[in-house]
Amino acid sequence: SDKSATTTPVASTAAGATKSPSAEPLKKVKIQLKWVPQAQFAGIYAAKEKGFYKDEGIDVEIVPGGPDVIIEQQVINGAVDIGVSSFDSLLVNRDNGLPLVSLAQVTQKSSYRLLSKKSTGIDAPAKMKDKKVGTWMGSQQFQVLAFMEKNGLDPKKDIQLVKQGFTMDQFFGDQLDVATATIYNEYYVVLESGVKETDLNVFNFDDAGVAMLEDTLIAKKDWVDKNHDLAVKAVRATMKGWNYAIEHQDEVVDIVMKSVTAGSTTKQHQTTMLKEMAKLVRPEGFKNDQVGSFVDESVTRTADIALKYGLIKKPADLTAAIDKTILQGK
Amino acid sequence: MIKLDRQWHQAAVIACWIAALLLLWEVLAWLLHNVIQVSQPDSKLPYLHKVITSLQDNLPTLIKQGFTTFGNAMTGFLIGAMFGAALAISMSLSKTVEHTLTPYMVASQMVPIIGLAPILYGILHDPSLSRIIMAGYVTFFPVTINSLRGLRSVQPEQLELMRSIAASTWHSYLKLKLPSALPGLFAGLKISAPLAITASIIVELMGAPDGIGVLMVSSLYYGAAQVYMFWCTVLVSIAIGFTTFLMLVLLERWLTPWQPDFRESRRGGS
Amino acid sequence: MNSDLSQQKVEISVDGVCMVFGKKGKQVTVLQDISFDVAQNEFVSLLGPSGCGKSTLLRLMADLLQPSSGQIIIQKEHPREVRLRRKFGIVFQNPTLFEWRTVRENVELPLEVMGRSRAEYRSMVDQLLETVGLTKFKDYYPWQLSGGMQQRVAIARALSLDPPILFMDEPFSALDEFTKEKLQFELLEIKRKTNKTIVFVTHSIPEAVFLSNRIIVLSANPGRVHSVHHVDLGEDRTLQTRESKRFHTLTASIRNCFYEESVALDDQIG
Amino acid sequence: MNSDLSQQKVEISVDGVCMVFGKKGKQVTVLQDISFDVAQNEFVSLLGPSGCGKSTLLRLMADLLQPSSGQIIIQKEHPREVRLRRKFGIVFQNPTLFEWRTVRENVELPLEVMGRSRAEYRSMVDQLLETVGLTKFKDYYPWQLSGGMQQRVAIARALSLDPPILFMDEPFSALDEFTKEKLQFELLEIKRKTNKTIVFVTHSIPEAVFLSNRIIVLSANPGRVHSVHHVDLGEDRTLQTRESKRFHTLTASIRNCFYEESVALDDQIG
Amino acid sequence: MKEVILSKDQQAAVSTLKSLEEPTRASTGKVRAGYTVIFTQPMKLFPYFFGLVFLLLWQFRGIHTLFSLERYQLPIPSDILTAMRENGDILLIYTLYTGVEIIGGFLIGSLLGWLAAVAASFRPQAGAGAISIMASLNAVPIVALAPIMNNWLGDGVASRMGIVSVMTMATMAVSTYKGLRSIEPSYLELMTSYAASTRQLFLKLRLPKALPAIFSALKINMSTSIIGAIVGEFFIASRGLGYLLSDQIRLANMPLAWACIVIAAILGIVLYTIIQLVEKRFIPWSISNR
Ligand SMILES: Nc1ncnc2c1ncn2[C@@H]1O[C@H](COP(=O)(O)OP(=O)(O)OP(=O)(O)O)[C@@H](O)[C@H]1O
Ligand SMILES: Nc1ncnc2c1ncn2[C@@H]1O[C@H](COP(=O)(O)OP(=O)(O)OP(=O)(O)O)[C@@H](O)[C@H]1O
Ligand SMILES: Cc1ncc(C[n+]2csc(CCO)c2C)c(N)n1
Ligand SMILES: [Mg+2]
Ligand SMILES: [Mg+2]
Repeated sequence: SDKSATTTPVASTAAGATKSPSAEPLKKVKIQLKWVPQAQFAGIYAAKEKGFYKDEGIDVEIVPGGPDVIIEQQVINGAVDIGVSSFDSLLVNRDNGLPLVSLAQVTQKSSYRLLSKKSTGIDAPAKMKDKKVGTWMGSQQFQVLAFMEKNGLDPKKDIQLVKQGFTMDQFFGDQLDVATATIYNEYYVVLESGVKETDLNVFNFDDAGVAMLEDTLIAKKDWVDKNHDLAVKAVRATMKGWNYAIEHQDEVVDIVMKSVTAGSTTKQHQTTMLKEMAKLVRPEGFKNDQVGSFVDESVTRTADIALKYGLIKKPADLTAAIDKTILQGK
Repeated sequence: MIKLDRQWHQAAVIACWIAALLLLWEVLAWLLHNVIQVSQPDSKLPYLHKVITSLQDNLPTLIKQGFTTFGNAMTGFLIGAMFGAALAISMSLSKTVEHTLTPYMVASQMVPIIGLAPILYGILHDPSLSRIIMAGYVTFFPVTINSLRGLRSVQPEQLELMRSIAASTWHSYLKLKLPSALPGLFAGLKISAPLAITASIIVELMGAPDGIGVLMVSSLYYGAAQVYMFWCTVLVSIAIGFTTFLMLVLLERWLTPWQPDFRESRRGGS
Repeated sequence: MNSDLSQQKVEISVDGVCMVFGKKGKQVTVLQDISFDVAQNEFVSLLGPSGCGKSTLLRLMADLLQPSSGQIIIQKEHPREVRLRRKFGIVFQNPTLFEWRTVRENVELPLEVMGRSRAEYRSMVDQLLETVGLTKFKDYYPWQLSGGMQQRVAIARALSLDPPILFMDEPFSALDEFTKEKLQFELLEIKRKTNKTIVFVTHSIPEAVFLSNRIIVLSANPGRVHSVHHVDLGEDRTLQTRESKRFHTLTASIRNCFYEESVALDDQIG
Repeated sequence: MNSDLSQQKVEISVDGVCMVFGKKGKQVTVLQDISFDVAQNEFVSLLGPSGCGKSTLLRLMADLLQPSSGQIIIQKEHPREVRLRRKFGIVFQNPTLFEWRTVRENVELPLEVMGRSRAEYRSMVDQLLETVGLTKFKDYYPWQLSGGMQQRVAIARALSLDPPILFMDEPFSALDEFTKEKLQFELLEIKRKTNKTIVFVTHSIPEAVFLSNRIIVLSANPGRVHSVHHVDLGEDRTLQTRESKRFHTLTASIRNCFYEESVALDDQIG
Repeated sequence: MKEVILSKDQQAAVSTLKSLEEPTRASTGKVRAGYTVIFTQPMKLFPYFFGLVFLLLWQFRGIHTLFSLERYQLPIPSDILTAMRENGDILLIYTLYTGVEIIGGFLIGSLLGWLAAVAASFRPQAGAGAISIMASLNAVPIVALAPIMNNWLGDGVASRMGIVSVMTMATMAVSTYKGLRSIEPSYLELMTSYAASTRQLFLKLRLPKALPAIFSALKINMSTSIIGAIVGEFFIASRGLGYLLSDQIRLANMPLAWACIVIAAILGIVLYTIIQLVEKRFIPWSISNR
């Protein structure tokens, strides 16, 4: 928070004059990231750095995630106010009784790809029969299952699902024939390791029509009820941040680079990540003010897949799962 | 004079060991890269000299993150050690307490942090307090087990002596049981201190802004380009663990000079 | 039991005490039906074959063990009360020193436990160390002392509380004759000055005769009172006492009765 | 040094031995210029005030300590060789029993170490336990024994090897007179039968006189040879020996010289 | 109970009670004496009683009320039991799978640590340094071990055994080394006087003396092994209790996740108790076992 105060004095004083005339103290909001600080969350970092949150009278603390952080638990326990989770994950948590709602949908398209090395000869989904397919398990395995079924494979029998770690070593070490990768990170990790794009077969869930919605902002139901205005402002600022990030990618990568753990990643990597994220958050045909909105078709598809593969046991109550009033801003 | 000599000697021995191990590392790495020619040799065991180069390049970062982790670890360690010792004392007070608490203590160690953390957050609603408690939670067990052994193995005659002078429970702990449990306590602490590094790294994985653990996970996540960084973080965590261990070794020598191993040699001078 | 005790104040009364060791099925009766009284300011020695239960008896009187049956009353109370009021000092058969304390600190232990202030007892402890001849060694640790020196530390420690009752288990057994004699005189002097009641275990018949008002000879397997001997050598014991006819007669008669008993025992075992 | 030794075979020769303890700057000379010889099959007792260095001297002869200067030759060799050939047994001042071994197993320890077969020594150990009167206690653990019983286990353990040389540090000090006397006779008998050379530390002048061929009186601070006394009571010592005139003269004369020395010492310290 | 007191000598009863208050070497002999068992029995039952109360409190949400927790955060025992019953087959298979990792890793790690300590004790001048380096292995977190072991040993059982081995080695090494080294000089002198070989010195003196410390290390290692195997499975395994736990906890299926935790805890207590029993058998002479 001190960072934004020093780096964007103009923006914050201007905001102070117009938006919060009574100079109320900033309201604190904690936002839990799904993973370590990186360009996947560029919108949030941009909103913070450019003073969009402050303009709304909010002081945001960004809480990094990690392999042992379970976003829904963090939100439910009140450790944070808003979390970046996956929409499929939200549905399953709701199905298990956790009173969570989604406030906005950050990514509109699936980032997941299945990768295989050309050398394995797996150049069509049908060739994945009896192969070891890596997935991160949890709720994320279900679009893999849907993908298999769509391609005529029995997801229970015809493939061997293997849990994939957060490194791609299993893929490199041939412990996996097919690996899951996000287009914004693992795919480039593979490329950076020296594998050529031409040596890879890439399968896209979206193209197969089995994509589930990913990054979404969630909060606890009663927190939203009590802090509706705050939620509206936080979401609005975040989406403003995303638009800014998409439009000023070079600048925002620099902002993100200030928050990543020094020495663990390169600017180039984050630049690529933001470039890919931009396509997911504001896909072609999406307007600025649509960023964060829920596309009914994607939402229902996600819920349908979840139900079909037993991720959730009862049909999702989508009107309750999504608090549409937040994006509408009233 | 003699003492100093001995300490220098010890330092030299340790230096030799470290040198030997590093050499072994380089040789193994060479074997992996050139003789056995495994796939992805760098992620199995990279060349040490490359790791060291990376260590030099990233030294400021590593030192900064290392200190963060070290600080958190020490907080957790102190809490864990105190809690562990307190638990050992209460268990030594009565067999009933021991029998009652032992299963819970053992069971508690089976609950992975990932299961415990949400509940802890749910109870405390305070992330920093929760983290400290989690770090302590991972470290207390060895301290309890070893201190309890120490407390329970007081010579019966020494206990009788304390009874004969009607020493209060407080006194018999202060003047007899604690001093004679100190060697055991230190054995436990020496196991726990490096473990506290692990604990604080685990806690960092629960969403900390920085620390060696964050660096470790990130460099794994960002893949082969960061493999040397990953091994640097492993080296740093080992180095911190080693430092805490050595600090305890010195503290033990200073606080319990009567232990047979620390006594002046019985052999006559010159 | 002892007619001539009737006019004196009974300090300790042991009444039908039995002591059984071991678990069910493998029990050993160590003491059987022991009864005797000790008057105030009396010096009573316990004599008996090795393993007959003298140390056990002392522990029973000091409330460090509970009799299997029978009872012990000290100053009209349960030994426990007496112990809690710190009315006795005890010297164990082994020195039982705390290895983390210097000679001086070992002697000060009971005083610390009683909560006395250091200033108060400083000179008194110096005096005691002088008495047992360890002034020069007051900053030594137990493992730097000879066997006899350790035993003297234990004696000084028991005396430091200045208790009205002293239980001493072969306190002089590791001392040379000169030191022993010196300490014997000191002990008698202390007893005279401060009106102490002393129960003393020894294997030396002359020592027992020289020091005691009464000698209780125990027989073994199980330990029983074999005979009680009154030592009518008067209250003042000097170097001459040892040369006196009566001293030798007494010594001889006790030795005789002791031998009888031992031979009987030997036959019984052999 | 001793003219009448010239015709006998010298078994142990102590020559100008000094022993200094402690670190530089804080050194204490415990033994100074000790010289004496022990002939084969001789029984030599060491007498001296508590803390004068008797146990230290025994340790030096047993190659458990190295003299600061001077040398010790046993059977024409360095004590080390003699130790390695297991030519001596030693009884320490403390029983030093292994708490995880029963009485029997403790006695068998040296035999096991020598690699003898159990079948071979089984009956011999039984015999030894019989000798020290512990047959009934052979399956007891050390903490279930009285002080005197523990000491007897240590004696049996030293004898179990049947070594030509025995070093014994106050072995009978915790035994009652009858048991002690019995074991004294046994010891003499064993010595006679197996031609042992014995160096014996004791505080009892009569015991020394009764057992020894020669008595070496040490003075303290630092330990030096004060005087050497030949005990001309013949080789056969019986109950009558103790009653003999010569026995009493010897005892008295040693006591005198001992007192002189001690008084001098006392003046020196006090 | 009152009658028992009155039927005996008052004093004896008092002393019996006293001996209960202050358990010492004294009372062990005493407690056997018939009637005192009545007094000790409730004390012996207390742990079970306490456990029952704890369970009831948990089941009827006393704990939830106390800490204002919801059932979806901490499921109640009956939920967990139901989850266990419904997933009985898979839980059994996974328990066996994880059990193999636990026990294999535990044995290998403890053995390696023990061997290191033994080797170091023979040459303490060089060994002490090696032990301190080994001790710092405890500072390598599972997050780092898991990928390393995966790269070295694959993603099967061996990988977790590797993790567990590394995690248990240091504890055993430090503890055993301490036990082997802290020996009163007079005992060493005794063995020296027998010209005992280094081997004999080790077998007959150092090792028995170190047994209590070794058992302490085994106890600590037992729980380390379980946590190591389970958390090790979080990262890469596709089977085992830890895999199931991490998966279910992400799916917020708390009853099944807690079923895994409960099974791990029971497994831990059982294995720990076995070690305790073996300890009682092996070192009946240790002061705490007398
Ligand atoms: N915990 C125990 N379990 C079984 N027997 C025991 C225990 N403690 C002591 N004994 C037995 O009690 C008997 C008496 O022991 P005690 O120490 O009182 O003898 P003592 O008369 O002091 O002998 P000594 O003169 O040798 O010191 C011994 O035979 C001993 O074996
Ligand atoms: N490690 C040590 N450091 C310093 N002084 C020591 C050490 N060990 C022994 N001494 C000193 O050496 C002296 C002789 O001790 P030793 O045990 O040989 O005496 P001793 O003649 O056997 O006495 P006792 O008859 O009391 O057993 C003592 O004054 C003791 O303080
Ligand atoms: C246990 C585990 N779960 C998920 C991922 C993959 N992952 C890490 S961050 C991230 C971004 C999500 O949009 C994703 C997919 C992993 N590596 N390890
Ligand atoms: Mg005794
Ligand atoms: Mg001595």
